[in-house]
Amino acid sequence: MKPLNTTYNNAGKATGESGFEVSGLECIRQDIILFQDISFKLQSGDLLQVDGVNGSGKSSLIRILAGLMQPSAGEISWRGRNISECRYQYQKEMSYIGHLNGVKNTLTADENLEIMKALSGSPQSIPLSEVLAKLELGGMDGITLNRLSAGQKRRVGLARLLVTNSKIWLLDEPFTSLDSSGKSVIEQLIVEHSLQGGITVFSTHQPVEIEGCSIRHIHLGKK
Amino acid sequence: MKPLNTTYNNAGKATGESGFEVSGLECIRQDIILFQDISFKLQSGDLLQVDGVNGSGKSSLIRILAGLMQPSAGEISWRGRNISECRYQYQKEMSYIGHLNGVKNTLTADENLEIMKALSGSPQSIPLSEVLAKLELGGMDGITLNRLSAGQKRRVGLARLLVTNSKIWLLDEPFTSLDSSGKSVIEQLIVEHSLQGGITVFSTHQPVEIEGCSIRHIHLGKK
Amino acid sequence: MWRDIILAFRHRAELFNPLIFFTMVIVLFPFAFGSDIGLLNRVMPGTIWITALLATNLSLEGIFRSDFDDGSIEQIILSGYPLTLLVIAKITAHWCLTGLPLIIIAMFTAFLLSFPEHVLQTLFFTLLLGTPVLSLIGAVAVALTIGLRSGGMLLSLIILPLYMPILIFAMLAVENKMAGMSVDAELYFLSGMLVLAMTLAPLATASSLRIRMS
Amino acid sequence: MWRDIILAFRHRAELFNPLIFFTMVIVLFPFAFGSDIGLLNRVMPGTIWITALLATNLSLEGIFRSDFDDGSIEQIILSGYPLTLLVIAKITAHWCLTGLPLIIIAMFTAFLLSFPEHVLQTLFFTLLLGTPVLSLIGAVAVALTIGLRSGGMLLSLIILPLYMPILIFAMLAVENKMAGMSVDAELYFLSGMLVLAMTLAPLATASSLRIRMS
Amino acid sequence: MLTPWLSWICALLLIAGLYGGLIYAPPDYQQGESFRIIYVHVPSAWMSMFVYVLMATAGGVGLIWHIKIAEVFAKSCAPLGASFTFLALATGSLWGKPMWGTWWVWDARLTSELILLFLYLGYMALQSAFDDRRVAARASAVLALVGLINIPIIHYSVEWWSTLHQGATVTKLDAPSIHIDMLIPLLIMALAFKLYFFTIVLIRSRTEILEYECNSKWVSDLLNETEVSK
Amino acid sequence: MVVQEFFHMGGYAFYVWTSYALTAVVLIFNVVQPLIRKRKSKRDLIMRLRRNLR
Ligand code: HEM
Ligand SMILES: Nc1ncnc2c1ncn2[C@@H]1O[C@H](COP(=O)(O)OP(=O)(O)OP(=O)(O)O)[C@@H](O)[C@H]1O
Ligand SMILES: Nc1ncnc2c1ncn2[C@@H]1O[C@H](COP(=O)(O)OP(=O)(O)OP(=O)(O)O)[C@@H](O)[C@H]1O
Ligand SMILES: [Mg+2]
Ligand SMILES: [Mg+2]
Repeated sequence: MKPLNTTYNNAGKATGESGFEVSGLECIRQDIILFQDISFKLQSGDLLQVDGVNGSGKSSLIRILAGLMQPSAGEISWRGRNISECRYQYQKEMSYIGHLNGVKNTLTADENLEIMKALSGSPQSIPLSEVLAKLELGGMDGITLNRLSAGQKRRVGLARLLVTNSKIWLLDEPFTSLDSSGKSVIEQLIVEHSLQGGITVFSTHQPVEIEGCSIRHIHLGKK
Repeated sequence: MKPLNTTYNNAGKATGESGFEVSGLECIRQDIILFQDISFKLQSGDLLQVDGVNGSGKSSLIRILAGLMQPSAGEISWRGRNISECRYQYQKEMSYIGHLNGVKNTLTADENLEIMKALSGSPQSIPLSEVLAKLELGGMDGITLNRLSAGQKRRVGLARLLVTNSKIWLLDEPFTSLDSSGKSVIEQLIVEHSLQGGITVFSTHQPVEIEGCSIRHIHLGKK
Repeated sequence: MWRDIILAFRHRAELFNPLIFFTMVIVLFPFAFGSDIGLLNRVMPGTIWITALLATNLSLEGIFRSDFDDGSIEQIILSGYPLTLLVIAKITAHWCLTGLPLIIIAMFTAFLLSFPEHVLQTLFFTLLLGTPVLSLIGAVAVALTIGLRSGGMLLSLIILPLYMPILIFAMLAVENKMAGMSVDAELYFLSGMLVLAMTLAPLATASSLRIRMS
Repeated sequence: MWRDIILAFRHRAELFNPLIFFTMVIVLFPFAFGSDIGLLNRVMPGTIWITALLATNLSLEGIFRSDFDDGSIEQIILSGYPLTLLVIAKITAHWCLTGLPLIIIAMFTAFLLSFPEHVLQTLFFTLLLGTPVLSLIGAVAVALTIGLRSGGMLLSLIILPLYMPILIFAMLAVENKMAGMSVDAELYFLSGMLVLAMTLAPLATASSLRIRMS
Repeated sequence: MLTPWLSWICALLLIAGLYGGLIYAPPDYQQGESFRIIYVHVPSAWMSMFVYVLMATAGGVGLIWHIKIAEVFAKSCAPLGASFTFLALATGSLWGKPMWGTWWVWDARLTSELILLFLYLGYMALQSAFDDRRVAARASAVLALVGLINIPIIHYSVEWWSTLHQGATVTKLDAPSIHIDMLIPLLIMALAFKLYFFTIVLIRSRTEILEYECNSKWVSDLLNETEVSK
Repeated sequence: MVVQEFFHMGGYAFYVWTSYALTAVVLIFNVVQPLIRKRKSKRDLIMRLRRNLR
């Protein structure tokens, strides 16, 4: 498999400035403190897995990192600036994939990818058919998503990573409904991404088999 | 953990008659033959896992077994009668849980369970709080589901198994979004169900750890 | 058990939503047509009926779509009760939440506008007979088209011809009454439609839902 | 890029849906009000405006709800373009698919009914100025209430008072024109509302969406 | 096998009907020559209803007994029925202009015929909205059956309401209030339309079956014999 | 003369002949369209078979 994404937007700026930095993060939901005092630093090539039981706040953390939610306390900075200050620049370099696929069931895989591309505004154009082939969806381009299986839909959702070509990946349980070959495709994508200097934060309840780079872990909730 | 479901509706009839029998099943979708000539027999206590890659037709098979879809060819019989002949009786003894949870996001866990109960028409009433506790959802009863995490929602969906108390369980990837403890709760439920003479057909892409009863496998799609 | 089921379905719908919707239309009404009571009286039945058509159509679609999206519909089909019964329960619940409040608010408005009383009675009967038919027919059409790619368009295309006779007869009845003629024929027709719809529409809805699932 | 985005949003909506919807209302129109041309002419502006209110309101809710349910809204927020711009694009696309066809069909119907020409012009201008305001205000209200337990009710409650001034001024303009009076004041007011809504509503929608996400 | 025969008979009847209608029949004492539209209007109008009933029945049969042939037949009926309905509306309209002085009024028969056209269009749209042919057939059969209610409304509309449209002139059982010289060509034309319909519907159904059975052995055998080897 | 009268249709020529022409067009279209479709679908099926044979 050839790596598709070899350059990043704004990749030049990365040198010299610090990468992704989180300090003193706290999240309170329904008056319950989900987590407190979370701090970490991610540099180019880092891989962070968020662990925790159901309801421990993994998704909340990832959404906060994406800038979808505001933390009750704490700061997140990217290249030395708070992400709420340089929101759009940060978002251009970040892809978030949550529990929901963020795709339209009544559109075809093609059309969905085109929307992703239009919204990401990423200039270089990887042929969509290549993206689909890479995710083992070859020949599925003309079919509306409500006629695809759960795993195939998830793959279309994950295609966002290949289409948008961003530096930070925030993946909330990416392996949901994927079969073992789909899972290893994504695992390999993550490894490649990491080797090319990308940053990935992901959560999963499944055992991960990633070789070639080391995974850091963060554990939420009571031990 | 005490077993909650010790008797089944119509359990008396089971003796003497054959259980669940499938012969010559075929499924065609979008002019593509997904599977052909599938035949198997399930007796009390049997456990069948459906394997196959994404899009191989696992969900389609389970939906056909549930009576939601018509097969292109073949027959499914329960207690010696075709399931489309004794549809309602079959449905009363069967629970299906698909990719979708079949719960209302704008209602609370409690209200959702009450709807399940009303629809199943099951007479004996296990206290709902006990059901929730068993699924590690204690204290979540008054919260609407759109404020629960993905795994917690899935648990509410799976609570259907405990509320409806039926003999045949058809579970399409039940472990999606569950953490390891949630997964083992469900695995244990399945074992208990099997030991009490229930029949379970399930699909999953995750490694299953079930002890105490043997799993049969059926593989869909090209090898 | 019957009560349980109806309750279960009622739970999900919004009790106040259609009420407010109709109030909104009624409040807008004098603004839209000026304050000439004679004119208001003439256009009131038509407006109420058009509102009823739109509201029924759109709220039914909302209910079924959410059931379809979250998988509830599968569970309803597999519940072990005859699907036709459940569909009847669902439609009944829906009518109680749209048709009924519409009628009440219509009567109230008519009262405020001092709408001629003998015509009011006719309007009341047409609404009482007609709105359930709208819910019943609407359920079939929605069940047929929900979740399809061009669902919305199809729904309008399918529902338009089916709603038209109801509207025509209801308006005929009101007009004939205004002209002092007998309205028995129209009311009989509407009753006939209601009976027909009550027996056939739940069956048709149930079988469309089954078909749509596969 | 701008074109891309608008196209992306248009893609999702149904092009024919609102067209057929309005055609349906227009076809029903003579049934509901009889075939007296004079009466039809008097009630046409009001009916068109009420239809516009309902259609805008309900279709906006549909669009946002589906974006909310399938996670598209998260991706839109995170797209890296200013959310306000995207909201403007979305509202523009929505108006092109509801407001615009409504105006076209309204003009066509008016032509068929030989509606007095000088009033037609006024009706046209009120629609042209008013329907975008409906879309803009509607978007704010929908963004605030989407996905809430009692969302539907809240939506109507919030939207009703906001829509009322538009409707009142539009109807005033048409009536004044019919009475041969000047309609400048009303049109100025509507233009003012439009400018105000265009500047404020996208901001408000964007920030409500952000708030609703967390 | 049947189609060539059917089409020849149909062509003959059409010619006979046209001759009878355009030349043989005397002009109407009230409507003059314009009444000759009757020979296309009335057969189309009858066919529009007849085809609908046939379509709904076939659909119903397919729905209940899962008979493929019935599903195929119903699907093939729809475009033809829609054409006939369109013709009835268009020719009626062309007749209405000189007779009633207007192209269109919202009267019961005209409206219900228009509804019939919408029903056909809705049926066809629904058919094409599904990709699975069997699901499509069954879903649209439900619609066809529901729409069946419209047929009696069309037919009896002239009795139930006072309308502009002609009352029953031909279909009165005891004594048709129409001159026999006018009637015979009309009946011939009606028969010709019917045969025309069956011819076309057979052609359509065959194509449809071929597509339906694209996975089955006999289709591949059939095509193998004829063309694949070439 | 007779022919002319025939085409004149007692002043209703436009209406009568338009109806007949319309009818002819629609009927012919309904003959041609299924024949074209039959050819096309046969060709598609053959392509499909050839693809499967390979
Ligand atoms: C757009 C306008 C029209 C439409 C949609 C229309 C429709 C129909 C329909 C559906 C029928 C069949 C009714 C049945 O068999 O139950 C019919 C029959 C007939 N129409 Fe029309 N029609 C139109 C205009 C006219 C006009 C203008 C005339 C003549 C002045 C006319 C004369 C007839 C006659 C004589 C019959 C045969 C009645 C019988 O014996 O059943 N129609 N038309
Ligand atoms: N939209 C919401 N509003 C309010 N509270 C919420 C919301 N979503 C989640 N919560 C609460 O926050 C807590 C953490 O939820 P979160 O989704 O972050 O968990 P998670 O670790 O991702 O769990 P899972 O493994 O099930 O996905 C849960 O206890 C839940 O009750
Ligand atoms: N609603 C549908 N209409 C038409 N075709 C469908 C539909 N759902 C699925 N399919 C097709 O049927 C095939 C099997 O789908 P199915 O959902 O059964 O797969 P699956 O084995 O459950 O896959 P997964 O592991 O991703 O859940 C897929 O190739 C898909 O394209
Ligand atoms: Mg989560
Ligand atoms: Mg599946």
